[in-house]
Order: sequence, then structure tokens, then C-alpha cells
Amino acid sequence: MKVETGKNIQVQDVSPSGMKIIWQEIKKDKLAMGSLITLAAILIFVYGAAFFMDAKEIAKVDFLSIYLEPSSDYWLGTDYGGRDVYGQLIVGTRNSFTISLFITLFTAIIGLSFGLLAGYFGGATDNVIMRVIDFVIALPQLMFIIVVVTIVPVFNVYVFILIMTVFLWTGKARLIRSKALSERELDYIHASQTLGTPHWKIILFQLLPNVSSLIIVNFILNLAGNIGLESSLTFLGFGLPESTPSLGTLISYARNPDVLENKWWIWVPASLMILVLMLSINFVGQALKRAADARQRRG
Amino acid sequence: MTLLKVDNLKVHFPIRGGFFRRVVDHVKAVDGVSFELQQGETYGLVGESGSGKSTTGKAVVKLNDVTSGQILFEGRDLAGLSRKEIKPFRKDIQMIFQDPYSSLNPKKRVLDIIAEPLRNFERQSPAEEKKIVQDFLDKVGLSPESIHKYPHEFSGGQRQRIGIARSLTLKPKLIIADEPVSALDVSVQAQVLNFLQDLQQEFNLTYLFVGHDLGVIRHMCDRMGVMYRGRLVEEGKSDEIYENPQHIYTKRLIAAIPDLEPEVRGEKVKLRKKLTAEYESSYSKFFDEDGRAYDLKPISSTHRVAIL
Amino acid sequence: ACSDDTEKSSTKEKKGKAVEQVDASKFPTKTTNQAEPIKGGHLTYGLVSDTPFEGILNKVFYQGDPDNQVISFFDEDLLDTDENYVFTNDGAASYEISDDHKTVTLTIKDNVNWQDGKPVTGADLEYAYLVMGSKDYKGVRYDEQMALIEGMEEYHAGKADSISGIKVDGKKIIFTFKKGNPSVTTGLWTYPLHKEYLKDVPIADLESSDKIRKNPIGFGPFKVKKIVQGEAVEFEANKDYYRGAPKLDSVTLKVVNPSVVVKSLENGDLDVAKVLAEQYDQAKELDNVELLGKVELAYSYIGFNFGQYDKEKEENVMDENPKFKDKRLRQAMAYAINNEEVGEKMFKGLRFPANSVITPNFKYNNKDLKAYEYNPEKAKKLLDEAGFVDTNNDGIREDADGKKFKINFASMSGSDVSEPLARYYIQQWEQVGIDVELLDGRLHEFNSFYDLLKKDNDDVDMYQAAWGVASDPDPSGLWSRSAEFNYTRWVNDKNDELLAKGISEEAFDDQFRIDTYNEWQELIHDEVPVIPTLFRYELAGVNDRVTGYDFLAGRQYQWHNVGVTK
Amino acid sequence: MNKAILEVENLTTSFRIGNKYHAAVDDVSFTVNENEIVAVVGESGCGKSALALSIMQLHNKQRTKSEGTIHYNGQNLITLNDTQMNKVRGKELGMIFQEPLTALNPLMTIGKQIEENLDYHTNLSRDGKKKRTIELLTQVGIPYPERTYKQFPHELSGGMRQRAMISIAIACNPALVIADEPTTALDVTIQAQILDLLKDIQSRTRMGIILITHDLSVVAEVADRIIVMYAGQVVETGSVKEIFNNPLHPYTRSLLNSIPSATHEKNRLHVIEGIVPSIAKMDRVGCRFQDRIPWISKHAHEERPELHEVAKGHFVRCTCYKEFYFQGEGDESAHDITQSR
Amino acid sequence: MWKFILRRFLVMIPQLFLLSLIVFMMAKAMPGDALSGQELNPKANPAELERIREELGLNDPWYQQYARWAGNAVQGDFGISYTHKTPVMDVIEDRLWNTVFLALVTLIFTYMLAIPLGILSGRYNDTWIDKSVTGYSYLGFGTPIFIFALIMLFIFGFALDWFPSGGSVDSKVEEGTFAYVVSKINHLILPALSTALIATTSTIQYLRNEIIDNKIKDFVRTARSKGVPESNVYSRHILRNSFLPIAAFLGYEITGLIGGSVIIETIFSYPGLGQLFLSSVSLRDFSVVTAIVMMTGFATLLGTLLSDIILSAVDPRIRIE
Ligand SMILES: Nc1ncnc2c1ncn2[C@@H]1O[C@H](COP(=O)(O)OP(=O)(O)OP(=O)(O)O)[C@@H](O)[C@H]1O
Ligand SMILES: Nc1ncnc2c1ncn2[C@@H]1O[C@H](COP(=O)(O)OP(=O)(O)OP(=O)(O)O)[C@@H](O)[C@H]1O
Ligand SMILES: [Mg+2]
Ligand SMILES: [Mg+2]
Repeated sequence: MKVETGKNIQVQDVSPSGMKIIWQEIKKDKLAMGSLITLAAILIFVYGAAFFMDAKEIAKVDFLSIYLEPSSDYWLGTDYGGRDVYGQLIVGTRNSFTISLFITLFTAIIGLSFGLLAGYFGGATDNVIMRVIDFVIALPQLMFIIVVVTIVPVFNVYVFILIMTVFLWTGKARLIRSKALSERELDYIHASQTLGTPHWKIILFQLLPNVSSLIIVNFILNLAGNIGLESSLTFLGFGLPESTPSLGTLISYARNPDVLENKWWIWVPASLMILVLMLSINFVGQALKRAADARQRRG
Repeated sequence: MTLLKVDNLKVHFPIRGGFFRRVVDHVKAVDGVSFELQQGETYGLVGESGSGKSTTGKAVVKLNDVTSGQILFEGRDLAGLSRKEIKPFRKDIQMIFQDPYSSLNPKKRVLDIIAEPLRNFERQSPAEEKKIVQDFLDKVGLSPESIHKYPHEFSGGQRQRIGIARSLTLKPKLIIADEPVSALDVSVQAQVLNFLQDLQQEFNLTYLFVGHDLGVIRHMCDRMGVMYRGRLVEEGKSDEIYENPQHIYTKRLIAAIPDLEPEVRGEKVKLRKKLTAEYESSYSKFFDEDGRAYDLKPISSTHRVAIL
Repeated sequence: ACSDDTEKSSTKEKKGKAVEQVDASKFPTKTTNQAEPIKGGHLTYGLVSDTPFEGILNKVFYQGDPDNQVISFFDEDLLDTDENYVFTNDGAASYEISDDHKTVTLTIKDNVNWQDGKPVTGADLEYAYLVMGSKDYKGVRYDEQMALIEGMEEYHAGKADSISGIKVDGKKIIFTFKKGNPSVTTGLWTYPLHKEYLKDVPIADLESSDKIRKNPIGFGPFKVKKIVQGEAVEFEANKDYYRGAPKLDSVTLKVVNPSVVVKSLENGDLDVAKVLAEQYDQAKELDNVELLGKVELAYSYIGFNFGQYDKEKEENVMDENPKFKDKRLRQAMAYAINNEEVGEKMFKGLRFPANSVITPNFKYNNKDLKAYEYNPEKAKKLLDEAGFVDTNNDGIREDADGKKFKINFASMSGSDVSEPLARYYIQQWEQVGIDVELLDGRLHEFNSFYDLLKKDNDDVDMYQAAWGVASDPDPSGLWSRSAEFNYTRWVNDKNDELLAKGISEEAFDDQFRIDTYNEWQELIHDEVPVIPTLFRYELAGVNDRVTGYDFLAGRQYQWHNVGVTK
Repeated sequence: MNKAILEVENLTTSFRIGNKYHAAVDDVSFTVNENEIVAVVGESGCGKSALALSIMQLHNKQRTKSEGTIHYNGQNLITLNDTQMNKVRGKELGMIFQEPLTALNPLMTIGKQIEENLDYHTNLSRDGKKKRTIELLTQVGIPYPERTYKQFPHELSGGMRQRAMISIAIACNPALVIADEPTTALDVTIQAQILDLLKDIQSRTRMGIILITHDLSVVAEVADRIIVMYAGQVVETGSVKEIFNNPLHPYTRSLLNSIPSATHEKNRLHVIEGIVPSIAKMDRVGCRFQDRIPWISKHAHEERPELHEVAKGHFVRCTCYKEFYFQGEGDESAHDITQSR
Repeated sequence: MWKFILRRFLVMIPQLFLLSLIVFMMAKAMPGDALSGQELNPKANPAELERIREELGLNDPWYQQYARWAGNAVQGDFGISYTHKTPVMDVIEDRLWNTVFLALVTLIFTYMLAIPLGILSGRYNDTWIDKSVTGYSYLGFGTPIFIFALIMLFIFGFALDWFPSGGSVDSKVEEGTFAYVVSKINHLILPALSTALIATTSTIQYLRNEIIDNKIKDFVRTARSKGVPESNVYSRHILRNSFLPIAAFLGYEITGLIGGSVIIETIFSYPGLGQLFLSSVSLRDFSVVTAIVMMTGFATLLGTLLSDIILSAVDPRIRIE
């Protein structure tokens, strides 16, 4: 039996627009604010510095400076190839972040497209898309990725992003589908239908803006989650080549117990960088999440 | 003049189940409903929750697929039309939704909300469009500056008026109002009801008014139909039905309306008890073995009842 | 942390024989503990591997080296070898080669018995040949040398039920070869199968049978007591071992991950384990562990691509006009790299420049040859001479026709240093003006890498790889015109001739063989179809309570000598 | 005169919003007697639920502040700690919530949820509790109590759920039941049944009932006394007859006039301008209703509006009622209503 | 219920079929084969290798190989592992159990940590307890598991030497004895704990949010209005409802652990499926690779089914008929 919505309407305050709420929420939350600043600082610095750095120089093997401790020449010492860890950290941070960004972006786009289609049309469309998603989810992902990595002839950042995207879009699609499913039952969608608005317009201009906060929050949180993504693959030996240094490359040098125990400068800064990036993105994401959910808002 | 004629309308929703999610049964949400709307009148549909009122209304605007039956709008059958074919009729038939909160896209400004139908049917310059929207806002009693606001910046009643303005922009002939006030506080409800009446006069609108509050229906409607389990059990002039209900379900429904006069409450309790007893004893007079109401039979020129 | 040189010289301890063999030896090969081993001693051996051992505990069938290490505790070949991997008569059997070099007679010693008490007989060794030659056998041990035994090919083809060239007489077994081949003194298969025990199992099922996997019976110093599949094996002493009861009562072999070896040695979890180069720094700091070292039977090299393998003709064919046609170009590339430094710095002295493609632990290694030394000036000069000059002043040399000259270099992933090493080479070549690029921008995983080489992928101009070599010094398998493994596809008449000479009957005369191979090595050195880059040391960490452990090359069967003193 | 069960005096309940406390219930006083139904009416957001929850002491202590006294059975509920209050809640005071689906634990059977009340306030045996539960279910008119006992909330219809909710509230024969919009979610026919049921139970147990609703016709149907609330304050109170026959406060009159009555002619309905101010934005000086009747002169309002007793037991806040008239033609119909009674 | 399960199994068939097809083609697409490794041995005879390839059918077109393989796989025969020379199922069996034990113990640790911490953090949200628990879970979120596991290994496996540093059981103890069980568990603790300490953080957060959500539900207020003491409000109402989604997640969690075992098994040299998978990939032991992927895929499907069944068991609103 359907229950009447009844009269449980609260008289609402005139509330500010989305961006303002987000900004206010971040301002309220010192942690989020600090995180945002930290994040911005790191990114500006890293992208800026990496731009001026000579990638070749960083990758240059130098036997005279193997495993040097941090010094004024090498701020963070060198690795077993005599390569500057600091430079690798900068470029690695940039690479890891860029990878994470693009994976998140592509998964968002794919997940969004399929999620919206499945959610909006429901029925057979939904069924087909959900079966595909179920299938991809049932794949043992890490194992599959390892196999794929061994198959692809060329393995670089783009290929990596592509492979990860293939496996990671499903979660988003599911999330957005369920939101879209509930959203399409709302009368504003019905209204648009009775007003003669074509489906594609409804999906793009009515549905999409209403799942956007969900997407943004999820995007940010995934961005944090995806930063460490390549590190475990690198650890297993299926990561990107060392010529494309990433945070994972530096961290997985710690596989060698000698490095882990005695050469902290190689892996600790990268680990901290991952931690700091993930946390600060995450904190910003949490604040956004609160902003998106009126019930949790602090202000 | 008959604007809308619904003839033996059936809307069945499939229930899926079993091995391959085949359709095993149907919810007969609307199961053979027929009524007519004259130009300029307000026709009410009442009934308890789940009786198929909304489904009927939505079928008319093609939000639901019609299983069988005809929906004749100005003599043309809408039931079998495809999405494309239906588009021209969208201008003529509009809908007002129950919940003013969910029926307006929270992410859109009022301008975009009200202009949406215009953009679908007519090409206008932004300035013209703005002008039209502001005119309508004025008609529904909202200030022209409102176009840049978002729905959440309005009260429930104001929002409902925005929804109404949106449905008016295409100058429809028929408006389906699905419980347009049941989400509103009494005081706000009054505002919207008054306003709907004003518009009807101004634009010579025809309303199909769906509701469960008999006070509201009686207040608004010239004629009404009482629905029960997907079927009409009684139809006629509002007064006829209130003063002289014939079907046992209608009687119970009316007896259940709380009365504003505290003095009569003792009698009403007794009346309700009596009707409950009657309902049980005379069940077969009103329903067949399957519990389905009989077809409507005229008992006067305007009044029809589903009895044996 | 980088100045290991002083460290190394202090551990430098030259021991009699080792010095004769390997001039560059920096490591002791024998434990120094001379104390009397205690009774009932127990030793833990670390099998260094990041994967479990497969558990195919028989030399006829095993595939991975981990299994081989397990086998060496409880089973042996019948013939032992000396430091040059030449058979001796010290082992379970003695051998005799006929004057015409065509028959070899093995006589198994009387007290050599399987661990179930049954004597090891000639029939057991014959059975091994019957199995390996059988159609049902899916292993890879059937090789060219076996095919030289009379009747072996017929048997292998299924045309005969037995091998006519193998005669058994109790503890004696006589092989007859179609032609004499000096490789028999190093490469003859002398590992028997316990026929009595195994004969009921169809050959096709042997490799998966419990008799081989769970309850293997050998005639080595220890008996398998218990196997935890893939992880560990418990051994107990075989008191009836033909060389006398072992000094240890029991041995535990367990798989240890390379990354924890040093730690496990340090805290005494392991008594003996191999130590990887990456952890050398850490290992040499340990007080309770002695590091032993020997030169591995392997060399790394940089190969040039000259052509392809013609499947039809079953031989290698050089291109009409290969990229590396000019010898001077190849030499220049060899001069451009500093292997001395690579070995010292990158491998912490655990690798050293290779002067040849025959490893220095063989007497056949040409001691007179000097490895190409780092000499960029000479490299540039050679390049100039060969016409490789920078015509457009971009710092990169164009080829003799003035066209752009670019080399695709393939290298294999594997150890931590693989990538910097590849980068280093590229860097060095760039310094002399040769544009080299890493194929696909990354290292190739082992399988993909060899897939490229095997299929003669045209994108590979040059590659870096390594060969592990067998105890048989004959290089034909990798160098002959018909060798499929000759991945450079380099063919040369002189080469063919010398290789044939090296395994001719005359080569039973050792000096003749040495001379032949010296000449061959000179040819290679001069022609540079490959640049031999590095030889390597293999290290073992041994707890100082262990006595009698000898890490020297060739000394496989010595576990009965090992004891513990604490 | 029945004896008083609950006496609320000067109750003020404030919520913390940001760093400030804002009163949602502002200085409310009233009494509930035995066998009496006191209705609390008012628009959405006027503080009805806040009042109910204050009596039950169910507000989140960290974010809410209650002042004044709530006398029940010789104790001031506001001063009780949780343990003491738990002895009162469920046993002496029962509560019925508006939305029976969400107010019932979806994972517990109906029987268990009713029994839970008995667990803490009686020492009946297991069988005893079950017997009592079945008895309660029968009492509230559930047709198959044995079966319903084992069912989960989602398996019942709305009316059935509300009946189950009522059995929870009356399980321990409380002296007072607070029903917060018990019928808003229900169809009219079922609403009538539930209201009849409450009356019926009351006639047997003589409990007091506080009925919270926004629907004046429901009040007319069942209540003995009415408290009309506006913006956290009581604006008018009196017996049902008194208020329906002689509504005085402009707010009460406006409310009555805006109801489209099933039993009356099609008139233009009265519209109350504006909306109930939110508690954070509320103007707390002067008459809170004055913004919504701007055509009434400011001077008609008291500076500090107080409740005036205009007849026995009939109180009206502020003096503006004296000068109030409906704007425009609307006042005819208003006249109509008041005259017709 | 049985009908439902049967139907789900029927639906699995096409999924498994598709999975097998993809897995098989991918395995074949990997460069090299099981014999490539032998080619490093200069004494190996290329012609001989070719003969074996032919014999093993490695030279047939892929669809023939697939048909053969699938035909056997349907009967539970995944072929012979080339490197282990024994039926794949035998190779997998021991490892599978090891991995399953590891997953179970990890799961137990995960919940042992998550439940009390999640409850504390949710119940006393915004207090210092909550803040420290949340801080911990953020740290867990940002720490790469392998670094953490390595550090754990070095501290507890070596520096303190409390736990064994590798393997699944001490080779000296007799199978079937009590000591054997103890040894097995002893080997599990460190890897399981390392995973749990990191993996638990998402469960903690999940539980915390569920509790915070449920705390303000209407039925909780109803319970309070009945006079239910606070502790019972939690135990009987809030917690039960909060555990619901977590219980439902159990199935996924187990399969996630089995599928994700690669890293942790590598670090702790724990002979399980993940480690076997890695070595089989590098040795191109296709029959093992495909079998492991198929089994993990199947396990995942079972896990989803399990989750649905659990959910219907704990949530009366979802009934599977
Ligand atoms: N899309 C749908 N799929 C399946 N069943 C449906 C669907 N829409 C409505 N129904 C069912 O059809 C019946 C009639 O529903 P409808 O919404 O028309 O009732 P109503 O009279 O408008 O009730 P209410 O007063 O609660 O709005 C109900 O039993 C409902 O559950
Ligand atoms: N927990 C809370 N925190 C802050 N403000 C609150 C809280 N609960 C209610 N309010 C505010 O207090 C005022 C009174 O709310 P209350 O729920 O009592 O209204 P009501 O009369 O019951 O309305 P309805 O008819 O919609 O149930 C409203 O303005 C509401 O926004
Ligand atoms: Mg409806
Ligand atoms: Mg309320």
C-alpha cells in the first residue's frame, strides 16, 4: 500500500546555491580547508616544478651516486641507479595524480553514461547494462589486470589508464543507476515527459544536474582512492616502467629489505606523499559530501 | 462539448516472477474505467489510496502505457499513439503534480523550469521567452524577479504555483491535477485551490482533478467519479454523490469524512458502524465473486452507480 | 654506504684451488669453521624463491631450479664432477672411455643402494634413458647428445623397443655412441631411475605420481621424511649412504622469499641460503654469517640482430645487409660501455666484465682475452672510420649513407637493476653519438622478450640477455648455424668449423680442445656478434656454526660432509 | 471534573542551531485530564512535535534544551534522568507516531515490538507477554492477531501498522497517550476507524490523550479541548465547542476559514498570507501573527501578547482578535461559518 | 528459496561461459607458453620442444584448444599443469585451502576490529573517540597495504620474532595433530592481521555511518518512547539494523579477499592461490592460470549469491521465495 506523502513538510529557510554551500561547508571545516590548501599547494608546486624539470636528467643513471643519502645536491638522496629521488618524487607525484585524475574521469564518464541510461530507461536497457556490470564485477580484477598487463605489447600511462578504466567504471555506473532510478520516479522527470521534452534532453538537462553532487563527491573520493592504485601493481612487478616514475615506483623499491630498513629516503617521502594526497583529497571530499547531504551539513 | 472521453480504460502493470522473470500476473491498476469531461468543467476522481486514480490521470498524459481502451481527446484516440505522434497533444494536455517539492527540478532556475515547454515547442528569443515567463509568473501571483531563483527559495504553495505556471505556458485545454494540494498545509492549500479556480475562468480550462480529500473535491468539482480497486463505483454531480450516495463504498467514504461540527460526532460514529455492517451484509449486491465492482448503471440522467 | 671496495678487499681470501680457477675470485668458497660437528645436528637450508617449489622431485622430470635443489639432498647423478665439471671416478660410479671414444662404461660401486635398500644397477640408468626417449615422456631432457647413442633415435621414433647402444650387466652399463664426442666427459646423462620402484607406473603418469612427488627414493645422503608441498621438506640422514653416514641427523629445507633471506640468516632461522646481489650490502654486515661465493655458469651479453631463423632449412640466415654489418660499429658499441663500473657499482662487485662467452670457471675460458674496456675515444674513432658521423650536427651520428641511424634495444625485466642498467647502456651509447631507444619504452617480461627473439621480430635491432650455460663447454647449442637459440642469427664459416672441431674426436685431447676453443673465442672477440658484458658471482650465506660446506663450482654432492658445531 | 494527569507549565524547548538556541516551543502551559482528549493544532512547523517530544523527553539532549515544568504524578519530568524517565516512558506515557512504517523497526516482528514494552515494565512470563500482546492486537481490531504477531511491519497495510503502533503505546495501560498526527498518513476511511478506535480505547481505560494534528476537522471529530499553536506559542485554547462556535484568535479563524468543507458550499477559501517563520528567523517581540494579517493595524496588537481568558477555560493570546476582520470579500464567508454554529 | 538459488545458478552458466572464453583467449594471447622457460637451457632441444608442443596441442587453433579445455572443465577437469606435471585441481587444492583460511581469519580480524570501533565511533560520534577512530581509518585508507605489511613483517616476523616469516605451516609438526593446527594458525596471524588492520577501515567507516544514520530513525525514537534503556536501544534496534548491510557484504568481502590475496601472499611467502597465480602467469602455466581465474570468478558469483541469501535471511523485507 502506498503511503501518502502527507504533510511532513518543513518550512524551509531560503538556502544558498550549491557552490556557496560547498564553499561554506569547506570554510566551516578547518580540516577540509587545510586540506584544500595543502592539496592546491602540492599540485601547483608539483606540476610547476615538473614542468621545468628535465625528465631525461631525472632518469639518468649515474654510477657515482648510487644510494646517496639526502644532501644538498640530492635533497632526497638517490636510488640504486644513482637517480635523484627528489626529482622522481616530483615527477612521480605528477604522474600518479594525473593517472588517478584520468582514471577517475574516464570511469566517471563511462559510469555516468551507462548509469544514467540504465537508471532512466529502466526495463530492458537496465537489464542489459546491469548484466554487463554484474559480469565485470564478477571478474577477479587484480588477476585480470595482471594478465592484461602481460598481454599488451606497449605499456605506458595511457594503456594503464585504459586498463584500469575498463575494470573500475562499474561501481560508478551502479551508484549512478540507483540514484537515477529513484530520481526518475520523481515528478519533475514526469513533468518534463509530459511537457514533450525528448529523452536525451531530460537525461542531460534534468537528470544529470541532480545526480551531479553525487558524482562530484564520488569523483573526489575516487580520486583519492585511485592515487595508490598503481602502487600495488608496481609492487607485484606489473606496474609502469621506471622511466615513468610514479609514487608506486618509489614505494615499491621498499621491496628490497635493505631499502626498507636502511634507505628510508627512497620510499618514505613517496609514502607520505600518497598519504597526504589521499587524505587531503578525502577530507575535501568528505566536506563536499556533507554539503551535498543537507542532513549532515555542519553550518 | 466533450473534450475528453475515456472509454473502458485499462492499465495493467505486469508482475514478474518465476524462473526467467516472466510476467506471471498483472496489477489491474485501472480496470475498465469510462468517463467524459466537458469543456470547462472540473471532474474529480476520488478513492482510497491505490485505487488507480493517479494511474488513470497518468494514462491520459501518456505517462503510463495503456493496456486497452480508448482515450479520445477532441475525438482523436491518444491511446495507441507513439511518442512522436503524441507530441502535438502535449500542448493541449498538461499535468500538475502532487508534490510541489519533487515536481520542480531543484537544480533549475524558475525561468528554465517555466520555459521548458516553450523551448520544446516554440522558438523564441531569450527576451521574448523571459517576457512570457514573467507574464505567467505575474498571473500566478509571483514577482517577476523570481525567474532567477531556485525552487527551494519558495514555500510549498508558491512552488505549486510555479508548477501550475509551467503547465499553463502552452495554453493547454485540459489539465490533469493529481492531488495538487494534498502535500500542502490547509492555509496554503486554500491559496492554491482558489487560484486554480481563477485560472479556470480566465483560460476556460478543463480539469481532471484527482484527490482523496473529499472536502477538496467537493469544493472544486462539478462532477466526480468514485474509484475503488481500479474501477469506478459511482459517478455523478458532486452534490448528488455527497447528498445521495448509492454505492456502499461511497457511503462509507463520505461517512468517514470528519465533520467540522463537534455536535454531530456521536451520530457519525454510529453511522459508520452501521455502514460497516451494511458493507458486510450487502457485499454481493455491489461486487461480483471476484470482488470486482459491477459496471456502472445510470440511476438518473447524471448519476451512475455500479450495482447489480 | 657506497664504498664497498674496502670491505671487499678485507673479505678477500684466496683459497688454493679457487685461485687457480678464477683469478677474480673475491670470496671464500668453503666454510672456515673447523670445529668438530656435534652429533644429532640439524641444519636449516633456505631455498630462495619467491614461489613455492613445484615438487617434481626427480631430475628426469623436474623443471624449476628449486626442485633441483631439493633433489640434491636425497639423490645424485652416478658420476661426480671436478671443478671443471668433468666427470671423476669419486662418485657412485666410475667410468671408462674406450680408445675409439665410442663406448663409455659405467661401473656402479657395490655399496651404492637406493634408500629402500635395493642396489642401484645399470638397469636403473638404462631405465632413465628408456623413459626420456619414450614418446610418452613430456619433459625436455632428451637432447642431441642422447641422440648420439646408437639406436636411441630409432627408439625415440618408436621404431625400436629398446636402445641398442645401451647394454646392462648388473652394476655395469655400457653406452655405445655413433661417433665419439668429447662432451661425454661432461654431459653424459648419469642420473638413474629406480626401476623396481617406478616400473609399475606408466611413463606418462610418472611425473605426476606420488612415487616421484611425495615419496621419492634416491641414493643420496638424506632421505625425504616429510614434504609440505611447495613449502618445506624434512630430511633425515641416510645412514647407509655410500660415502658414509652424513654428519647431520636431519635437514629442513624451506622456501624463503628473497626479500627476507638476510633477515632469516641474521636471526638464525636459516643456516645456509643463497644471497642476492641486492642484499649483499646487508648480508656482509652480519656477524654470524659467512659469505661464500663462486662464479656462476652464466654470462650476460648484448646481442646484435643479423638475420632470422629459416624454419624450412632449419638454419640461421643473415640478412643481405644487416644494420650491424660493420664490425667497427659493433666494436665501438662495446668500447662505449663501462662494464667494470657496472659490475663494481651497480652490482657491488658481484659482477665483473666478461672477456668471453665461455665462463671463467672452465679451463676452456681464454684467459688471454681481455674484455672490451671502456674507451669512448676509441669508440668514436671506430665510428668515424666506419663512416658513422654526425652530418647534421644534432649530436647524433648518421649512418655511412648519411641516413638517420637509430637502434631499437630490447631488454628483459627481472631484477631491480634491469631497468637502470638498460638505461645506462643507452646513455653510454648516446655519449658516443649513437641513438639507441628502448623498445616500446619499457623492459620486456621474460616470456615476451624471448617471444620477440624467437620470432625474429624486426623491431629488435639489439638486445641484452643472459645465458646460463651447461656443464658441457660445447657452445654449439647457442652458436652453430643450425642452432635455433642462436638469436643473433650470426653465421660465419670459421665459426662453424671451429665449433665442429671442438666436439670432434680429436677434441678428446684436452689441449686440442682448449686451443680450438681459444681460437673460437678470439674469433668471437674480434667479430663481436655479441658483446659479452658480465660474469657473475653467486653468493651463499652460511651460519658460522656450519662446517664442511663447500660452495665451489662442481661440488654438488657434498651434503654428507656438512655438519654443525653448535 | 476529571483529575489532572499532566500539567505542563511554562515549557520552553529550544534547539541549538549553529551556536544559538532557538525556542521551538515557547512558554507553553496546559493540563491534560483523565479521560480527556486534548488536541494540539497548528500549521506545519509550529512546534507541535517538539512539544510532544519534550513531554516524552525524547529530544537529543546535546542539541536541545527544555525549561519549565512538566508535572506528571508528582514528579517533574524535565528533572528526571534517563533511567528514571525510562520507568515513565512506555509505562505511564505512551506515544503514537505519525509515520507507522518508519516508526516500527523493520527487522522485528510486530509481536516482539509490542512485547518489548512489556519487557521493561511488567514481570509477565513469556507466555503471559504473548497472551497480553495478542489481547492488545485484538483490542485494536486486528483481524488475525496470532498471525500478525509473527509478521513484520512491511507485511501490513498502513492502517494495520498504525493499529500495531497504538498497541505498543497502550501496552502498559498508560495514563496518557500522545498521538502525533496518528492519521495523517492514512486514507479517510481508515482515519475514521483509527479515531474511533482511540475513542473506544479511551472509553475503557480512561486515559488522557494528547492528539496532535493539523486537521481541524479531525479535532472536531474527537477532541474535548483544543490548543491552537502558532510559531511555538499557544494562541488560543478552550473546549472544542467553545473554539468551533466562537473562534477568536485571527489565526484560528483563518484556519477554519481556509478549510474546503465537504459539507459546505463552494466559496472562495480564505488564504493566510505568508508562511510560518522558521524558528531561527522568528521575530520574538510582539504578536507573532501580525505579519500575516498586515491589514490589521499594528496598534491592535499587544506589545507583549499574553493569554487572556475570554470565557471559562477559553484563552486567547494578544488583543488583536478584538479588531480582526477578514480582508475583502472573504469576511462574508468567515461570517458564515461563525454564524452558522 | 531453492528455486531462487537454482535460478541464480542457471544465470551463472552464461556468465561463466563468457568468463571462460575471455580468460582462455587472454591466456593464449600472452606471449610465450609453458615451454618458453625451457628455452633458456641451451641444452634443450628446440625440435624436442616443438614435439612436446604438438603433443600438448599447443599448436592447434585456439578454438580447438578452447573446445577441448572447456569440454573437460565442465567435468571438473582443468587439465594438467605443465610446470607441476600434475592435474591442475591437485595443484590448486592445497593452495585454495590456504587462501580460504587466510581469507577467513582476515575476515574475523577485520570484524573483530571493525565492530567495536565502528560502534564506538558511531555511537559517540564527534567525540574524541570518534575522532581517533576516524583518524585511524583515514590512515588506513591512505596507507598502501604492501608497505604496511612489509613493515609488520619486519617488526613482528624478525625484530620481535613473534611470528613465522613465511610459509603456511611448520614442516616439523605432524599433520592432524593439535600442534599442526596451532602452527597453521600461527602462520596466518601476521598476514591476516596486516590485511585486517588496513582493510578494516572501510568497514569501520561503513558501520559508523550506518549507526549515525540509524540513530535518528523513527523506530529508534519509538523504542525510546517504550522506555527501552539506552544500551538496549543500541543492541536491539540500532545495531541490528546497522549490521544489515555489512552482513550482506560478507559474501563480497570473502571473494574480494580471495581475489586480492596476491599481494599479501607474496609478501608473507604464503603459499596460496594468489602466489600460485603470479608464478603461473610468469611461467605461462595456462591451465593453472585459467583454472584460478575461473575459480575466483565462480567464487565471486557464489559470493554475490551468498550476499543475497544472507541479506534475505537477515532482512525480512527481502524475501527470496
Ligand atoms: N509503475 C507501476 N508498476 C506497478 N504497479 C503500479 C505502478 N504504478 C501504480 N501501480 C499500482 O497500481 C495501483 C494504483 O496506483 P495509483 O497510483 O493509480 O493509485 P492512486 O489511487 O493514485 O493512489 P494514491 O492515492 O496513493 O496516489 C496501485 O496498487 C499501485 O501499486
Ligand atoms: N532537531 C531539531 N533541530 C532544529 N530545529 C528543529 C528540530 N526539530 C524541529 N525543529 C524546528 O522546530 C520547529 C518546530 O518543529 P516541529 O517538528 O515541532 O513542527 P510540527 O508542528 O510538528 O510540524 P509538522 O506538522 O510538520 O510535523 C520547526 O521550525 C522545525 O524546523
Ligand atoms: Mg496517486
Ligand atoms: Mg510534527
